[in-house]
Amino acid sequence: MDMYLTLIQLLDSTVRLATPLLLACLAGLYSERAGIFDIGLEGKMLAAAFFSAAIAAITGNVWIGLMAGIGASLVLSAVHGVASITFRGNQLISGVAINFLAAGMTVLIAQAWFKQGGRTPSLIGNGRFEPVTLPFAEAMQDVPILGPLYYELISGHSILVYLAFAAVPLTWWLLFRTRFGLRLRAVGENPAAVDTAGVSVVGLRFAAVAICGVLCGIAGAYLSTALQAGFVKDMAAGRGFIALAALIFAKWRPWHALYATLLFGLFGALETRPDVIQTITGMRVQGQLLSALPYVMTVIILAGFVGKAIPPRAGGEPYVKER
Amino acid sequence: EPALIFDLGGKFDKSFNEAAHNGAQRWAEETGGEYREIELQSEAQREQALRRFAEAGANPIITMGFAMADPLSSVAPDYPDTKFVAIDVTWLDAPNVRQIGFAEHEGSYLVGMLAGMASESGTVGFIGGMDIPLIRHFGCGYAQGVKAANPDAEVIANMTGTTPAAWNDPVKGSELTTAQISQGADVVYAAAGGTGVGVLQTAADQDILSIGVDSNQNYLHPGKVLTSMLKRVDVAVYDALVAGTDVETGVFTLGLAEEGVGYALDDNNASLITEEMKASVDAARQQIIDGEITVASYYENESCPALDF
Amino acid sequence: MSTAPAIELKGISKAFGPVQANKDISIRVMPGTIHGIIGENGAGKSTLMSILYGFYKADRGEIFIKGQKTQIPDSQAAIAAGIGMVFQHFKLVENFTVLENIILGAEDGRLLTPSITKARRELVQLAEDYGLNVEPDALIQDIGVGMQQRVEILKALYRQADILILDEPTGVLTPAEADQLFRILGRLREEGKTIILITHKLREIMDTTDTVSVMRRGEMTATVKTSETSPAELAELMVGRKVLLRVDKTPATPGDVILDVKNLRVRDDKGVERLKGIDLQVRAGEVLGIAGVAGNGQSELLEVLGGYADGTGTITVNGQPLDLTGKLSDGRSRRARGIAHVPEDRQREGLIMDFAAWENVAFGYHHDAAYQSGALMNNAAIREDTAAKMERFDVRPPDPKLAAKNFSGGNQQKIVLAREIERDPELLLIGQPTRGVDIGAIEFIHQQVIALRDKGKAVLLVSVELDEIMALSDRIAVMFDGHVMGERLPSETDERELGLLMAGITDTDQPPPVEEIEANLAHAGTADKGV
Amino acid sequence: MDVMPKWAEVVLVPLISLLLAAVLSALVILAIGEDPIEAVNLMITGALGSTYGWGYTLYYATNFMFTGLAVAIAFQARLFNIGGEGQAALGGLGVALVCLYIPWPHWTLAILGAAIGGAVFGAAWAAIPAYLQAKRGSHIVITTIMFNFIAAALLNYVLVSVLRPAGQMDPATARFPEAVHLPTLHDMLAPFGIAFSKAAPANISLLLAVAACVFLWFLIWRTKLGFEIRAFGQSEPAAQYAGIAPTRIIMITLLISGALAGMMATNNVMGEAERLVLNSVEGAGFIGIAVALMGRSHPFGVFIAAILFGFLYQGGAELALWTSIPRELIVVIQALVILFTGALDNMVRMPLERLFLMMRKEG
Ligand SMILES: Nc1ncnc2c1ncn2[C@@H]1O[C@H](COP(=O)(O)OP(=O)(O)OP(=O)(O)O)[C@@H](O)[C@H]1O
Ligand SMILES: Nc1ncnc2c1ncn2[C@@H]1O[C@H](COP(=O)(O)OP(=O)(O)OP(=O)(O)O)[C@@H](O)[C@H]1O
Ligand SMILES: [Mg+2]
Ligand SMILES: [Mg+2]
Repeated sequence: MDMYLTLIQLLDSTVRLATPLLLACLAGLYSERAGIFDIGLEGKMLAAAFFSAAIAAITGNVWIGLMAGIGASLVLSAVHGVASITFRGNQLISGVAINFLAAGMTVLIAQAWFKQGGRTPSLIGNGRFEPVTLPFAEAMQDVPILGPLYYELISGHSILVYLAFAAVPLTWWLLFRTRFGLRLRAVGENPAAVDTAGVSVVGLRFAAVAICGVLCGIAGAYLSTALQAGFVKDMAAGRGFIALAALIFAKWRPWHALYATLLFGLFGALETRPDVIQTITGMRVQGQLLSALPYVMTVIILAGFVGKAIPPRAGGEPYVKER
Repeated sequence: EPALIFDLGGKFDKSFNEAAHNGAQRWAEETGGEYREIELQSEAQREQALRRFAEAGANPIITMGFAMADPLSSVAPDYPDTKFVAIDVTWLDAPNVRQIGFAEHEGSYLVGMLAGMASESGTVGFIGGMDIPLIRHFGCGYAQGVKAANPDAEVIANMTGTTPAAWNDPVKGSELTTAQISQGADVVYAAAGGTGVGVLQTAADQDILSIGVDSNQNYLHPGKVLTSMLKRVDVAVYDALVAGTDVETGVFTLGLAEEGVGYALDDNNASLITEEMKASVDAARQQIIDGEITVASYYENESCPALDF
Repeated sequence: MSTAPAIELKGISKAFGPVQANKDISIRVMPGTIHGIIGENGAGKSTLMSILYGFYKADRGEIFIKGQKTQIPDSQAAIAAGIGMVFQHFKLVENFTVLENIILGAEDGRLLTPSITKARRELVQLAEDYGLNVEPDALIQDIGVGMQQRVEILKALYRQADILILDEPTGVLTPAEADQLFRILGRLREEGKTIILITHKLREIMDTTDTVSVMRRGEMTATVKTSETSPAELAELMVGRKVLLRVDKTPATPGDVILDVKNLRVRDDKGVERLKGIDLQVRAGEVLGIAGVAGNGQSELLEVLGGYADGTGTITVNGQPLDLTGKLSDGRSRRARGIAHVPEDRQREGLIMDFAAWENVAFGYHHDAAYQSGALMNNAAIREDTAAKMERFDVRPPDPKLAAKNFSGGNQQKIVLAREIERDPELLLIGQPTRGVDIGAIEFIHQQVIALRDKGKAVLLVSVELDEIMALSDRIAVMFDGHVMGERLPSETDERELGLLMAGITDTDQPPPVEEIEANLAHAGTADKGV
Repeated sequence: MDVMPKWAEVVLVPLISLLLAAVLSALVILAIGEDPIEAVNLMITGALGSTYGWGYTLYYATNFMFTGLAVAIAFQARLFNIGGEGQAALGGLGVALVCLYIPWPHWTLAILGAAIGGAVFGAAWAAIPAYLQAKRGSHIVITTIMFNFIAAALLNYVLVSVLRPAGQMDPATARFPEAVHLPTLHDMLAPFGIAFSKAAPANISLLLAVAACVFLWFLIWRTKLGFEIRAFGQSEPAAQYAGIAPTRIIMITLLISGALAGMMATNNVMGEAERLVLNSVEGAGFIGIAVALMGRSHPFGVFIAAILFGFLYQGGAELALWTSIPRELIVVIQALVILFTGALDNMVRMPLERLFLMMRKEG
């Protein structure tokens, strides 16, 4: 086989698989950097996947669908915020509840609206995000080496993929170069410091949770309206949890989040290409072992190369000044 | 009043359970009859649902999926006056159970032949859902059909995963399809429940052919779905409902001869199936019925002559 | 009166659930003065100041700033009214730089870079004006508490505060650092700023304040001019009885060597050598005081002796060597050898704040046979034992079931002391025994330490309070940069000499110029990573 | 110095929270065009109205007790074990091997053997994440998530390719021999003249689960080990000061946690299915997290929460059986119960506290 082209294809698949993880991982990053743990990423993605597909199906416009997806995710974020910020509830429990809520509600509403067994109708035309062909991609297609790289790997993804990748430097800039970022990071480390500096802890945390909602919304919309053409129940398929793992892996840093999710994406891509693994290792990988491979690799890398991950110090604890 | 127990996938899985649902609906519409139904949520509910329906006097009780065999073997003897219809079960020793198996490998063989003939690249794909023997059974028949049509053809097979999530992960289905396409596949057969939705979608998007499963899925992407391997669960359920309490018990295997399995041909794929293709597939079908061709069953051999898992 | 008071509080009340922390408190503070507030632990001082700073909201009462009635619903409002506060427990973001902490909440514009540039410039100015030197780019977690406190003060000044509240600012400072702080406060007063100072140290009140208020059990019991009162009177106002302000003790009668430390070396987890060959001896019936600026190896010394840091060298107790690494180098084995340990940070190490008092009394000694019945722990026995210990140590309230976090600092310390001293150990390691503790409790704690010594036990005392070292020790060793700089007898030395030794200067007869001393001290300060 | 009397905290708060969850669930049921009163009725009679209903409720509750305790003990040491799912799956393998390959003369011995087998396998599956956490600082949350997936793959392999009897299509082991059949509540209560439904799967492992609750209570609150686990969970520096070795506590706690999750298999694998099927845990490991959180990591709290979830499962099954309400409604109701009792409890507590404070001031 053409090794170079195979590599490009593998990386192309990596990018697609990594994108929803990356968006969810960045979503979690904002929330957890502000001190609000969020294991409800999965549920928010799922809700967004459903509402964006449903509204896109009804209106025939994927952008309206995207907005609806973001809106649904924001509603769940608001629930999480009210529970864990306003009422200082347990953030883990709230996250678990949101996952259940999304899993049940999406199917319930889908059934009520479309009567297709918890699915949305297939999206067609403007109802989904089409791949974007970057300038000169067609022209460059036949240039050796660079051509395939640009045409296959860089060009030809949905706009949401470029958005996700752009979100990485943007997040970095926002967190480390703006006033908002400074305060956001501070509130996750020591909310009392923020409070006594005259800034609202509650306001900041709600802002972070809202950004988290927006990003999860995009992640969900990407699943159902860009990668797929419609919603299928439980289609988040555990990606929210993998994103959470990636977040810890990345030690809550934006660029590392990119690397971590790309790594998970690569493992996922490799899983679809046992032929490549066979060529590289010279061994045929047995089916179930192949399924376990991404997870085994993660554990090995984690144990071997990644040091202790220290979460934001005030993470998971509600901010209480009086009891 | 009859009852229908869907397997864990739920009645709208776009394939197996949905076929049963369609059959029952057809019966209800035609006869105006009513039936009870439940979508199982957990293993422990299998026996529970059986007993509850039996106790409430439901008759016959139709169950979906091989996993009902075990609970049936303990419940059926307790209700000798109730008739049970077990789809995908053929090995129980129970006088009041109608056991219906399907020769999925034979149907898959036919669609495999079509794939082999339709493929221009000589490479075709198979995407299974969760890695269980039943799915290997599908894949094995398919691979044999491909090789029969084109001995030089290559069959790439992937399973989606090892957890139940593998039935509902269209994103991964898509990615597997893309991976198979990059290995040269230009026809893919999906036997993967909700994951198959992603397979068919991606195949259509990338302009290759796909093959649906269980129900006729040709309409999902007209002109892009080569055919669907039909497993006439709907007919089996419909027939059982029509027969009602008089349903005949015993073990029945529905193969090509009984029209229990087959391939779908309709307006949506008419342009894809040439006369020659149709002729040779129909010939093979007859030969299988006549016993001139035997399609090896993964179930019987625990391995497949045409494909490694 | 011509000028309006800078601050006037009228009838402030505040309850935390059932606890009435402030009852109908009124107070006036005149501009350009330093006003002290003293009171026992839990008297309500911090609460009152937190209300003034908008951190808590009062249930009742009015606040007037410069004669204007002012609502202070949050800290934003307090800052706007020109109030700055340095909390007892600093409110700093540990992994931010000094600069970032200073601008947090007071940034100019949405982007950081311009704010930081501007803040850096202003910081230089402030540092010059008030002698507040800090390293703008150091991380808070890497600088000493003294420096951290300067950051807190700078935070307030950067926000243009002209009313500054300091809650127990010297609790964690060395004498030199404290002196420097008071110099700064003096300069601020000259500038016309108003300062409220909460402290447990009467000497600081007497030396620096213009007026002083006394609080007891949530009420303001007296406000007097400092020049018209005396420490003894203040102590009595505070505690409600006469307090001995000096430790009463007889000369020591040292016996055999109990603890013998030879060439002890310790590295921290970053691989930096923190103890560089220590030799020490403590005899039965004597208190060896270790003086030194925090962060010069005292903590590591206690940790190795207490069994939770590894080291090299030899340590013998009663002639038997101690394991310095491996399985038998842990707190449990040390206790089995008769070593008791009152750690420097009672809230972090000495106590489990959410455990009840009785659980804390068993903590570390939970393997004790007297606390077991069969395979289970005999909780009733522990509670009984705790009640008895609390009684003997006058812990208030004497309720074994109350969680540690609900006791005041002084009483928390008494619980730790009761647990360790009542074991009748051969050797007591005791670090910062009276940090943040009110004078009533200090008196008691000192008496207990001396009583143990008089029973013929060895005591190794680590304290940054020179007063305490001088008052309790029979011998004083001074540590600097992981070395013992020298040993002195309290009767033959003074604070000046000790201070020089603490700055790493052995030639105490001909001390080098002040700049060199300060440079040394600054070095010592940065070596410390938070106490 | 509590504001509210203990009974209000323990009874009133959860009760009002549950009520709120019920009201919201009723609204959802109304919205999908069904009758909420009848639905509730159906759930209550279905789950608690007969010994049959109780039999299922308690069967599910048994599963949740084991997984809930597993999460709870780890929480006591501030470790978040998300791996209950995988550990219970491996426990199932342990139980299956013990039941299939050892010729047990009687179930009394078999259940002990199976409990040990399940516990050992579950603990073994927790051991690697535990070791990595203790020694390498690998985050327990990630490693246990990964180990859930790896467990699924491993079980798939074992059931499809190793333990599946020849000729059986079902990816499951053979049926366990009759000798290891566990007595159900029907069998157990019959000698006392109590008629209990024969059909329900609740079995003697319920007693094992209750015993585990009691055992864990003693362990946590009455033993040195429990004392050390709690101390470590509250403050690692303090634990080190007291001579409590973190590595040891992390390892022991997670091994106990994994063992408890693994013992769940005595109920679902040995007691109910009497063979090991694919995906036998069915998410009980994740429900265990909710159960532990709602039970405030206290064994008795876990006991109550497990029964509540057992009720929701069985009530939901009845609902699905007799109405056309989609099964996902049950998931929504569970979500609301978790949300209101577990995360929004302060919404109820705060006004109550104010009320009690007022009453105290007046009284
Ligand atoms: N956040 C809080 N929540 C509940 N009660 C509190 C809180 N802070 C203080 N209290 C209570 O208020 C009372 C006054 O506490 P405060 O901190 O004001 O005392 P203090 O005078 O500063 O004591 P110390 O000298 O020890 O610093 C204490 O008895 C305490 O029980
Ligand atoms: N959140 C709280 N809840 C209940 N009581 C509290 C709380 N915060 C402080 N307290 C109590 O307030 C009193 C004073 O608290 P503070 O934090 O000032 O401790 P402290 O006595 O000054 O000890 P230290 O000076 O050593 O920090 C103590 O009784 C303490 O237990
Ligand atoms: Mg205070
Ligand atoms: Mg204090």
